[in-house]
Amino acid sequence: MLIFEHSTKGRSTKIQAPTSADAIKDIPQALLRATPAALPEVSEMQVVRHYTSLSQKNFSIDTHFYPLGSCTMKHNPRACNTLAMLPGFLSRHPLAPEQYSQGFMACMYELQAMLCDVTGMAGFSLAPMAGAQGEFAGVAMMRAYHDAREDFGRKEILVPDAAHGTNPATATMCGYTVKEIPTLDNGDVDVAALKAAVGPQTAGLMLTNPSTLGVFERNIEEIAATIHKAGGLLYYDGANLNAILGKIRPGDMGFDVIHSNLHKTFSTPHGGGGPGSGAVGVSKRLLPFLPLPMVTKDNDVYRWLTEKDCPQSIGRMSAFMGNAGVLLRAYVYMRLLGREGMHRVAEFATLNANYMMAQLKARGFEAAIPDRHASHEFIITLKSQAKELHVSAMDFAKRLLDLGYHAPTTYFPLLVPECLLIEPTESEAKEALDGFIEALVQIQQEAETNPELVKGAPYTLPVKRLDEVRAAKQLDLAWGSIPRT
Amino acid sequence: MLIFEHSTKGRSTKIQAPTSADAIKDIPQALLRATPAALPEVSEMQVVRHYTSLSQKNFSIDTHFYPLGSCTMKHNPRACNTLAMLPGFLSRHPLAPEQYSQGFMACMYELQAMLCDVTGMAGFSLAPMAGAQGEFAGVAMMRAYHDAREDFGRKEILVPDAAHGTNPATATMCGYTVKEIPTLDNGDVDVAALKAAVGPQTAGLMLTNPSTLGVFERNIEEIAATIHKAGGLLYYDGANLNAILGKIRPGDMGFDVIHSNLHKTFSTPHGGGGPGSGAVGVSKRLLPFLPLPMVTKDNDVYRWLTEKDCPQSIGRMSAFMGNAGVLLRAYVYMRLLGREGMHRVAEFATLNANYMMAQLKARGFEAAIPDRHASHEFIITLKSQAKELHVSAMDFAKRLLDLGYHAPTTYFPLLVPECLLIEPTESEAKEALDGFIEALVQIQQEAETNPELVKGAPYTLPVKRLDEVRAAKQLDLAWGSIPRT
Amino acid sequence: MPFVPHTEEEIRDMLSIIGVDKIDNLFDEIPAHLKIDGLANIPEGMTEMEITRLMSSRAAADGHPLCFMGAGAYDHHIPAAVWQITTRGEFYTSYTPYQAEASQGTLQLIYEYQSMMTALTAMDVSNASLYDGASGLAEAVLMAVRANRKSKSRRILMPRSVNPVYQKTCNAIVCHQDIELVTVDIDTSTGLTTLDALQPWQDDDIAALVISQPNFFGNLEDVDALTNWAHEKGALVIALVNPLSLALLKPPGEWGEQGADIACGDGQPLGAPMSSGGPYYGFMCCQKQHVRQMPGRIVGCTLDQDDREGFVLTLQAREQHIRRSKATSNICTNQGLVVTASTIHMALLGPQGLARVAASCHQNTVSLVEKLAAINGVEVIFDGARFHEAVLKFNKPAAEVLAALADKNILGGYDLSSEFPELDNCILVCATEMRSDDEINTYAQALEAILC
Amino acid sequence: MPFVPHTEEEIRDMLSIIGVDKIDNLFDEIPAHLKIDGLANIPEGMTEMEITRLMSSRAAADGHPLCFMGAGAYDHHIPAAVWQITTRGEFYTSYTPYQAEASQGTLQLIYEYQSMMTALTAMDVSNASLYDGASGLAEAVLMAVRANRKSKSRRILMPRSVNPVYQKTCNAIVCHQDIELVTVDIDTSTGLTTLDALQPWQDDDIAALVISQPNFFGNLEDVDALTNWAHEKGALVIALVNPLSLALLKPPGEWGEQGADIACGDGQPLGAPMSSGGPYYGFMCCQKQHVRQMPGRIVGCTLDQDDREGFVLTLQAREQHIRRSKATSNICTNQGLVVTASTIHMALLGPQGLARVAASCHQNTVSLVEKLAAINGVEVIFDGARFHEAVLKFNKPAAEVLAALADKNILGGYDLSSEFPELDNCILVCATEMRSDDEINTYAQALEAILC
Ligand SMILES: Cc1ncc(COP(=O)(O)O)c(C=O)c1O
Ligand SMILES: Cc1ncc(COP(=O)(O)O)c(C=O)c1O
Repeated sequence: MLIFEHSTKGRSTKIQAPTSADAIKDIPQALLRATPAALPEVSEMQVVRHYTSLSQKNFSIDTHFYPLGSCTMKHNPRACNTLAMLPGFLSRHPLAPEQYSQGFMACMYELQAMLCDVTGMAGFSLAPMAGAQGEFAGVAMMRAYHDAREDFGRKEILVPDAAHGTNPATATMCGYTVKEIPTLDNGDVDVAALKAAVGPQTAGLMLTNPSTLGVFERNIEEIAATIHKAGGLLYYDGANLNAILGKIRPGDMGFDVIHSNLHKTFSTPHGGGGPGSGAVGVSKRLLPFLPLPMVTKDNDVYRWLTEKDCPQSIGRMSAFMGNAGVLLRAYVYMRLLGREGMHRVAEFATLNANYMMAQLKARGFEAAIPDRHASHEFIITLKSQAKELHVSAMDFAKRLLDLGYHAPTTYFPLLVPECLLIEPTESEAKEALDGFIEALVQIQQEAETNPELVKGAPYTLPVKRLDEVRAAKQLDLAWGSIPRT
Repeated sequence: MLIFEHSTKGRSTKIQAPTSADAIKDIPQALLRATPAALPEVSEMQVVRHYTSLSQKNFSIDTHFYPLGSCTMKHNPRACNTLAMLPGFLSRHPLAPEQYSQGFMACMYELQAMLCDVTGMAGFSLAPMAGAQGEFAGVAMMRAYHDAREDFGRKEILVPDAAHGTNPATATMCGYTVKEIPTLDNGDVDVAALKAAVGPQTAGLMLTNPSTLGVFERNIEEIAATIHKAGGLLYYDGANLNAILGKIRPGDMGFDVIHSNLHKTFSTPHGGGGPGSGAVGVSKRLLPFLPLPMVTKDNDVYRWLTEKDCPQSIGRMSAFMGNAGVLLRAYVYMRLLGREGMHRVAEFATLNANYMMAQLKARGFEAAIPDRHASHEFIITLKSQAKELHVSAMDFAKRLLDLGYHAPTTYFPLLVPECLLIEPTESEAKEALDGFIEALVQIQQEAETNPELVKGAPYTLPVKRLDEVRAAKQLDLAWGSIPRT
Repeated sequence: MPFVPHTEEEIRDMLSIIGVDKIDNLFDEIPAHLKIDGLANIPEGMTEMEITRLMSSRAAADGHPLCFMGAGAYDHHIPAAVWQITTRGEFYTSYTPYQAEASQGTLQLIYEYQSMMTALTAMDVSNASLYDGASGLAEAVLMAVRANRKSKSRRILMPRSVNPVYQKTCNAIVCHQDIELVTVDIDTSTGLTTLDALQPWQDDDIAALVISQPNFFGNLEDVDALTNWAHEKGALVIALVNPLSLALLKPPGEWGEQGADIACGDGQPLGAPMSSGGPYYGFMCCQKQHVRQMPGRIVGCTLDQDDREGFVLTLQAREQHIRRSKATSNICTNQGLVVTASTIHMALLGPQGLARVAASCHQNTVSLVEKLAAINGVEVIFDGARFHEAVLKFNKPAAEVLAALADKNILGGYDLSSEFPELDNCILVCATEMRSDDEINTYAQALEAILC
Repeated sequence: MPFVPHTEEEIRDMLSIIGVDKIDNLFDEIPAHLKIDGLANIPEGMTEMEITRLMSSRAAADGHPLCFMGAGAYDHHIPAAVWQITTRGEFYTSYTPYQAEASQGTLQLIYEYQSMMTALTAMDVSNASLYDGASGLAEAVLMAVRANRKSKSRRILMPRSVNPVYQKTCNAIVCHQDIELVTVDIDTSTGLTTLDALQPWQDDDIAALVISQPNFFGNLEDVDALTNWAHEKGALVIALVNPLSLALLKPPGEWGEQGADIACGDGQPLGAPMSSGGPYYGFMCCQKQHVRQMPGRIVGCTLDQDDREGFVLTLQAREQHIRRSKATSNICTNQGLVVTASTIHMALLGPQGLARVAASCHQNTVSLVEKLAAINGVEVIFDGARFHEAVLKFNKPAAEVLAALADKNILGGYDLSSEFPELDNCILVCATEMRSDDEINTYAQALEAILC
């Protein structure tokens, strides 16, 4: 039932709004609303009950193993939430003068510094509000760099075919055309093809390392040298930073720009779709272009850097300073981990992934890149199951839900057929990994003996398999927009 | 799975305790623990996941209609929780000097005053920590009153047979013997029997009004006069105060002592079993005996009343001041309701109960007291179903769970066979009442056509019907205490 | 180890299954000379107790100045239930609902959100959120350029009465795609965008006109006239609105003859705390015919195999993970959790409640303006209809006055002089429903003391 | 209407079904002259915004004095997860688990709690909680009198080293049942209960001896000797313990040859905020043979119809709702929610974590005592082994010193002089794991300034 179906005309919960308000007399009728908005009229108890019950219809990290590859669904420590929601932080107006902001700004300043440190970059801005916006800021800085040097001929961004969709989409938003670079079977970028593609038209390359195939790009130095030699810049998509935290730094690999998905590596909750943060870092030569605002410290007083301080900045990504509450959560998480904790993240995320891959291979599953160590994630391909049993990766995914596991990422990266991209993260205990492995083994047996069972899954959730085609054809995007049956 | 089954030796979540602590050298070995306590060793994520999932196995007001008679399961406004848990209140040491306590004490002082007002009593103490402890304090005050007058011969407390079990149990704890007074079929106390029972040995009468049968005791004035004439005192069990809030006051009915279950009438959450508050109020002549501490106000400064101020007090019920956090919640609730809200509680609780009773009677159910108006609750008896269909009130209750409704109170009061005591409360919307009525009608039809279905319920919960007899026979009260199969 | 549950024994077992001796061997593909040995400059880890102490003292250090500042972030009451439910683990720690059957909670909630937003704006469809109001305006501009098939132009008319930071953000985002934001001047006596000011573009090909209601100064634009003007010349209308105001004001879907084409704005007033500027969310609604040009996720209602209703992400072919370089936008992660809060907030307030909040904000601001304007040296410079914000002019530099107020623990308002040189000595004030009469008097007294 | 969802139309419909004209008619059995017309003295209702403002200012008004006070309530760190999960609606707003199948969450949790408490205390069984430590001690005394079949006496030996408010509360509750609490003196040099002090009752029939470990002064009693002494003469042993201390100290089940018979105390140190004194909870454990004399609810593990494990309230025949005037106690509602918090707290800390917390409290107190004792005019008067609390003697009246400290925002400790005249000028201090070295130094400096 929808909240609208609980609504009764005239019902209200009085305590949430001023009890009475005089009619508005100083606004002409023509500018006023004629009829009240058709919002639900329900009691506080109905609201609490409805949304509490709705919440129970979600899988989440707090309730399920959630090995969604490329998404780093790790434990979200509860302290991060509590401390970011301290009344003093919640009630701070974004434009409050600096004298009322030193506590908050101290956190932001230190967060900038810690991010520089873990990535090996010279400066960081916390402005971007998600990975994709970080990419935008990063590529916009690359463009600003070339433009500042009056190097206007660079119209192309190179992107490996394994890249996340946000990479090419971002390049377009920044006015570039995209050229795809193929990936070899062993998971490395095809350096020969890269070399062939690179040229004076190359603004730069966007790369994830380890890649979305879950392996470390071994030729990174050669790739960096190739791009740099051609006058291009190197962009690091930080979605996979969890794999290398404290082990190797993008700056040291030669990257000029990086965004970090704080909602992945630094464990701010994903909230059913966001908010996140795509903080961006740059090497020294790109410093002037970082987006605003940033925090600096003069004589022990924190102050905002603005257009006056940074005339070459690419500008602002939001009305204020990005997702401040998310940044506070990431800050708390990093302080909890500390120096000793950072590299353990990469180590145990990698240990968990390699353990699962080894076990699954031993149980007969086919790894996409079988002969290399996995990074913090790895891919199995179910192409033989699809061919021989007509049971697809999607069917496996749906059946996993029945068995109490969120499915891994399916059908990404696009170049591996019938793939499951599995990322356990460091915070899962061995039992959870073992349970998931047994579940996959069980589904494999079901697929062999009773494929219809798997193809009909799920059975135990609030709904059975949903008709996505119908959704796109018979668009029903709002209550009341089309008559219900 | 139990949390112990998630435990692995050596696993820990470091961030919750000081990272290291030197070995204790100044305590002799003989006084120290030899082996660590066998508590679970689990990660923070496992804890969060385990208890989040456990919580989902509960029915609650926030998820279900919960018409548990005599328990007043109404909406628990979330603001009460938030405001009682403000850091300033949580961190206040109970023995903090009054200079650091004026904010908290103001709330307590005003709560005492509001409770006097709604009950018509001369003074209130917030010390008792639940209804039963309030009863204890109340009856102890009655005894202290008689003792202070050197009226030592009163050894007996009268209790109607419909009374809650805490009433006779309390009388015993206070050193009294209990005499039961029968109830008439019309729900009123048998005044003739009462008159026969009363005498110089009578310390007092404990009464709930409206009674646990869900009707108003019409002869209350005669009863009060009878007890008072015999030199006894009248105790009001306030569990049913929700029925009369703002309509009639126990003090005006002639009661000398009252406890109020703040966790019922004033909507502090029941927390899966508590905590509650059984604040006690008294008429003028019992004022000296109120339990400690209480708050008073001298020259606009709040201060604690202690043994020095109240030498005749029955003393303390707890180490500090009772369930302070519960009291804050009740205070917030009362301020939200305010003058205009109080009597509406009784009115709409009563409207809902009478509406349900009327509908259920119309659908063929037998009300225990069919010819009178219900108070805020009412009873249906399923004795004919039990006799003719062999389907008991317990079977109906279990089947209700399957249909998404918490069962009403069953088999209480003891004098109505196969009873369901139904209390909808004022905060439920008509749809919820109608849904519940339809569910009972459906079960009645099932009982007629397929009684085994009802007798086997529930089917849709985490477990099927549990074997209570086995639980009491093969006691298993702690993990590891008996070997598991 | 914080958040790493492995015991020594488990580590040994796992390594032996993998067939390596130590964890470090798993990193052997990384060039050795690039490997680092930990992160020495990161401070030592803290316990939860220690970080709690640190953050509590920092939060407390920022004080609680009395807030009369709006300018895009508003100090509203948020019912306690909103964030208690929103931060339930099942909402808080789930990912984007890629597996629909295991995410019906989030999906249904977003569908309800979309329904509420279309009800508030009187538009046909809503997306599931963008980052914030400012970046959302940029997306609206990009969308308008795509959606306006009649126009070949990439020019957008952007009145100066639009929040200046929104203008900057918008420009930073759209500037790479040859889009031109053409500035339209403010009428200095009314603080409005007038038809006169639009006259210069009467005969030009324009993709869209942005209309902010209320505008940045709190003034109410003649939205019907502006909308009709744009539509008559084939330009689309992008409505930039405060969603709370829509409980009282004419919704964009009803502006002019045909209604606005796109409505966007910041959702903060509907349940997001001010929180230093975020997370808030950008909402976006549009007319049905433009839905395939809309950026961001959209949830649709469909049926399952048993013909039961259920909810899924739909129209994904517009998005980056399918369409890649040809997507409507690069947006992926959005502001889901804030949308969750906002949906619960709207359900708790209801249409009447929201209208009373809006009216009460407006009345408080009226009362504030009256009291301040009575002080010597304070002048109200625009006097048309407005909603809950107003521009005041002092007889002294605004920065000086605001600093003096700040020293008295009062955030007196937003200094307009740097962005609007013609509004020298001017500030923008706002008193939401949270400001009591006492607080308004405190402000008036403090200001009087400073100016006189 | 706050929390009443009825619309006018619904009210009319419902009244017509009932067959009355107006709601007031439903109250027609109440004698008219007793009816009141509302409650004029109750203040007008507030909106949530208004009460939020009021409560926030009151909470803030009470400040955050630096706490060196223990005496039964301790300032411990509580992980954020504890109360976030505890206040989830499903735990927070459910009733006592009367319908077991619909309450497996609460029931399993209580079973886990019982298991943790038996692990901590090394006793056989635990109940589901009593109100608090003080009233729980009273229940333990009543239980001991019932359970000690060998003794005909209703006399309990109560050392003066037991928390004096516990003694008072205990007396207020047991006094009506002819039970006598016989005071046992403290050894003034060690602050302990000695065998010598017990000598007078060597040959008397005594139902039970109460042993507090640590005792009220923080001193560690010779629990083995005391337990053996009691058992040898047929008295039961009631152990009154701080549950956190049991992560380090010998558990009651291992005291002396046979272990204590009943263990009780206050659960506050395990996850309950100080919160002005409550809600906390009283825990109670006992040896198997006494379980049927134990008051309070108990959860047991059983099977369902499919032989799956599940949990139910059991042994209810001891309780008031069945046994009525013959019940083991009148207790009904207990402190379930705090037990929920406590269970989560213990799971998060684990055995090592709790031991580190306990050790750290102890070390901080040792360090505090060292620093304070170095000040002229301060003396440590008991010097045996102790746990995390200590008695200090000043060269001035304690009340005066504490008041001066309070003026410097320090809660310096508990004034012992009113309850223990022989401990004139003495206070009881405690520094939990929450007190930093800086804070301890702040105390020392403040005290030095006051005394010198
Ligand atoms: C490899 C990769 N790059 C970029 C992104 C985009 O990040 P966001 O969703 O925060 O915009 C993601 C996240 O899904 C990703 O996995
Ligand atoms: C009529 C009646 N009296 C007394 C009580 C006891 O109150 P408590 O459970 O708060 O001890 C109850 C509650 O169950 C009750 O319903």
